[in-house]
Amino acid sequence: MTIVFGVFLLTLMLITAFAIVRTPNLFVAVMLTGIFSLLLASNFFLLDAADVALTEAAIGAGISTVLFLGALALTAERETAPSSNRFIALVVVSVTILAVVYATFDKPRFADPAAPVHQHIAPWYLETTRDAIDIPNVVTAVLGSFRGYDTLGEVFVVYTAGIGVLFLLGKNTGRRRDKPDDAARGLRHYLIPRMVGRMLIPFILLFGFYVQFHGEYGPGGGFQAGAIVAAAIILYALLEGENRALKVLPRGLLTGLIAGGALLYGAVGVVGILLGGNFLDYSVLSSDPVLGQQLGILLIEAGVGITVTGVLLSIFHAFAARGRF
Amino acid sequence: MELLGLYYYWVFAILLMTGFYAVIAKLNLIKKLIGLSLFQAAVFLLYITMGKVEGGTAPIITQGSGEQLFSNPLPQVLILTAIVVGISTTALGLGIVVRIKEEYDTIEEHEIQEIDRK
Amino acid sequence: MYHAVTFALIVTMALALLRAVLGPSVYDRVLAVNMFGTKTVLLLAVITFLLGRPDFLDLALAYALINFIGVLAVLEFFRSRAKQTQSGANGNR
Amino acid sequence: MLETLLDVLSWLLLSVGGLFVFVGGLGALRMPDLYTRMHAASVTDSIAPILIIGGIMLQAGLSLASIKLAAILLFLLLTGPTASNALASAALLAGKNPDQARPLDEESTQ
Repeated sequence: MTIVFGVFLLTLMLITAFAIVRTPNLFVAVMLTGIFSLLLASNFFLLDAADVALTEAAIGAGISTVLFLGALALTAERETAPSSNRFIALVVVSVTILAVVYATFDKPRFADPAAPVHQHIAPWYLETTRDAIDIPNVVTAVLGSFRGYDTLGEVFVVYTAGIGVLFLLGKNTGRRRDKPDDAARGLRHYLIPRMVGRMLIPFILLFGFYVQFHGEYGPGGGFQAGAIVAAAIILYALLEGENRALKVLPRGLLTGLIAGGALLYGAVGVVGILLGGNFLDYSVLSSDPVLGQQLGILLIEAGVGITVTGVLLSIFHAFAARGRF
Repeated sequence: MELLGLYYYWVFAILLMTGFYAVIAKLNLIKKLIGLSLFQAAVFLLYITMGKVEGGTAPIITQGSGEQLFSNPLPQVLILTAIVVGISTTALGLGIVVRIKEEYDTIEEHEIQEIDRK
Repeated sequence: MYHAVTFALIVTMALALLRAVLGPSVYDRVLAVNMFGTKTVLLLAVITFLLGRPDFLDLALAYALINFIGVLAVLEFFRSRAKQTQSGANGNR
Repeated sequence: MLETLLDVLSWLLLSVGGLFVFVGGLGALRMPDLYTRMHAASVTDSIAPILIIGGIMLQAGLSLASIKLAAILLFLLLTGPTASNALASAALLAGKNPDQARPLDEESTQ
C-alpha cells in the first residue's frame, strides 16, 4: 500500500518539476522548489531513509529558500528571454528519457532483496555494526567510522564551498557602510511573527543539539544538526536584523567554526595515528575498542556539525551583507 | 506491482531530464541553477530507491527486534552527505551569479555573451 | 485507517499544489506552500505510525519547527523588494 | 473494553480530521480570492492537526511518541496561524483589498 502513496507523491513531484521549469517568474520557481523539497523528503521517508529525509528537511525547509530568495533579491525576479534552441533541447531530452526508460527494464525489480546492490558490502555493515561499534543507527556508523575518509572528504568539499562564497561575496565591497540602518533591522515591525519566532528559536536550537547527540540512536547526526542550528540563527537574523545576529556570532568566529570543525575531524584521525592505529581508526582512542569507536564517532560528528553550521551561516551572511535582504 | 516499481525509475529519468532541459535551454542563470538542483534531486531519488528492500525498515536497530530486515544503509550515507554538499555548491553558484549581475548588470546568458563580444 | 488519513492528506497536498501552480497572485502561492508544509508534517506523523516506527517522529518535529523560516524569508523578501523600488524611484539605486 | 473505546475514538478523530483536511484543501483551491482561500486553508492549519494528531496520540498511548506528538501539535498551532497572519498583513500592505470582488491577477511582489 505504501508503494501506491509513493507513486502519488512521485507524480506530484513530476508536476512540480514541470511547473518549476515552465514558469518565467523566478520567485514562483523558488516557492515551487520548496514544495518539491517537501515531496522529496516524504518520498525518502517512504523509502526507509529516515536520516536522508531529516537532512532534506533541515536543508530544504528553511535554508535553501532563504539562499535562493537572497540571490533573487540581489539579481532579478523574472526571466526576460524565452528558452533558446528549445527544439533541439527537447529532442535531446526526450531521446535520453527513452533510452533510460528502455534501460530500466533490465534493472532489478523495485525493492528486490536479491538485487546486486544488497549483496556486497551492505550486509557486512549491518552485521559488523552490532559487534564493532554497538550503536543502533547503522547509517551513522557507516558515515562516521566505516566510511570516515569519505565523510572527511565531503566535509572538506563543504568547507571549500564556504570559503569560495566568502571569496566571491567577501565583505570588502564598501556597500555595507552606506546601507541605511533601518534596512538592517529585519522584521522588527511585524510584531506577531517576531514574538512567535523568538519563542521558537530556543526550541530549534535545543532540537538541533538533540539531533546532534542523538544521532547514534535515531535519525540525525552532524550534517542535519549543523543545518538546524544554522536555521535557528538565520531565523534570529531574519527577525532581529542581520547585525544583531552578527553580534551573537561574529564573522571571525564563524570563520573559526568553519576551520575548527574540519580541523577537529582531521585531528581525531591524527590522534589515531599517534596512538598507534591507522588514520581515522577510532578503536585506539580508548582501552575498549568499542568505546573508542563510539567516542570517535561522537567527536567527528561534532566536527561535522560545527563546520556545517559555520559554512551555512557564513554563506547566509555573505548574501545578506550584499544587499538589503 | 511490477510496473509500479518501474515507475520509480521512470520518474527518475523524467526528473533528471527536466532538470537538464532547464540547464541547457533556459537562458536565465538562476533558472539554470534551479534546474541543476532538480537534476541533483533526481539522482538522490535513484540512489535511495535502489537502497530500498522489500519488507525492510530504516537501518536503525531497535532493541529486541531479533532478525529484522533492513534497507541498505550505504546509499543513504552517500546521499545524506550529498544533500549538504549540494546546497553548499548551489550557494557557490548563486554567489557567482550575484557577482555576474554586479559586473554585467544582467543574469541572462545571451546578454552576457553579447557584452563579452563587444 | 491510517491509510485513509494518508490518502486524504495526499489528495489535499495535490490540491494545494494545484493552487501553487495556478496562482494567480504570489500570495496565493505562498499560502499554498505554507499549507503544503503543514500537510507534510501531518503526513510524516501519520506515516511514522503507518510504518510502525514511532521513533522517527523527529522528522515531523523538524518540519514543524523549521517551516516557519521559509514564510519569514518570503516576508523579508517582499519588504526588501518594496524598499528597493522605493529607493529606485528616488534614483539612488 | 476501554481499549476498544479508545480505538473507536481515535479512528473517529482521524477520519473527521481527514475530512477537515480535505475540505480545507478543496476550499483553498475553489474559493474565489486570496482572503477567502486563506480562510479555507487555515482550517487545515488549526482544527485538522488537533484532530489528526489527537487521534494518533490516542493510538500511541503514554510514551515518548506522545510527547513528541504534543510538541509537534504545539508548534503547528503556534506557527500556522502566525504565518497566515503575516501573509495576510503582507498582502494587505501590498494593496490587496479584501473588499474587491475580483482577485488581482498581476504576478508581482509589489
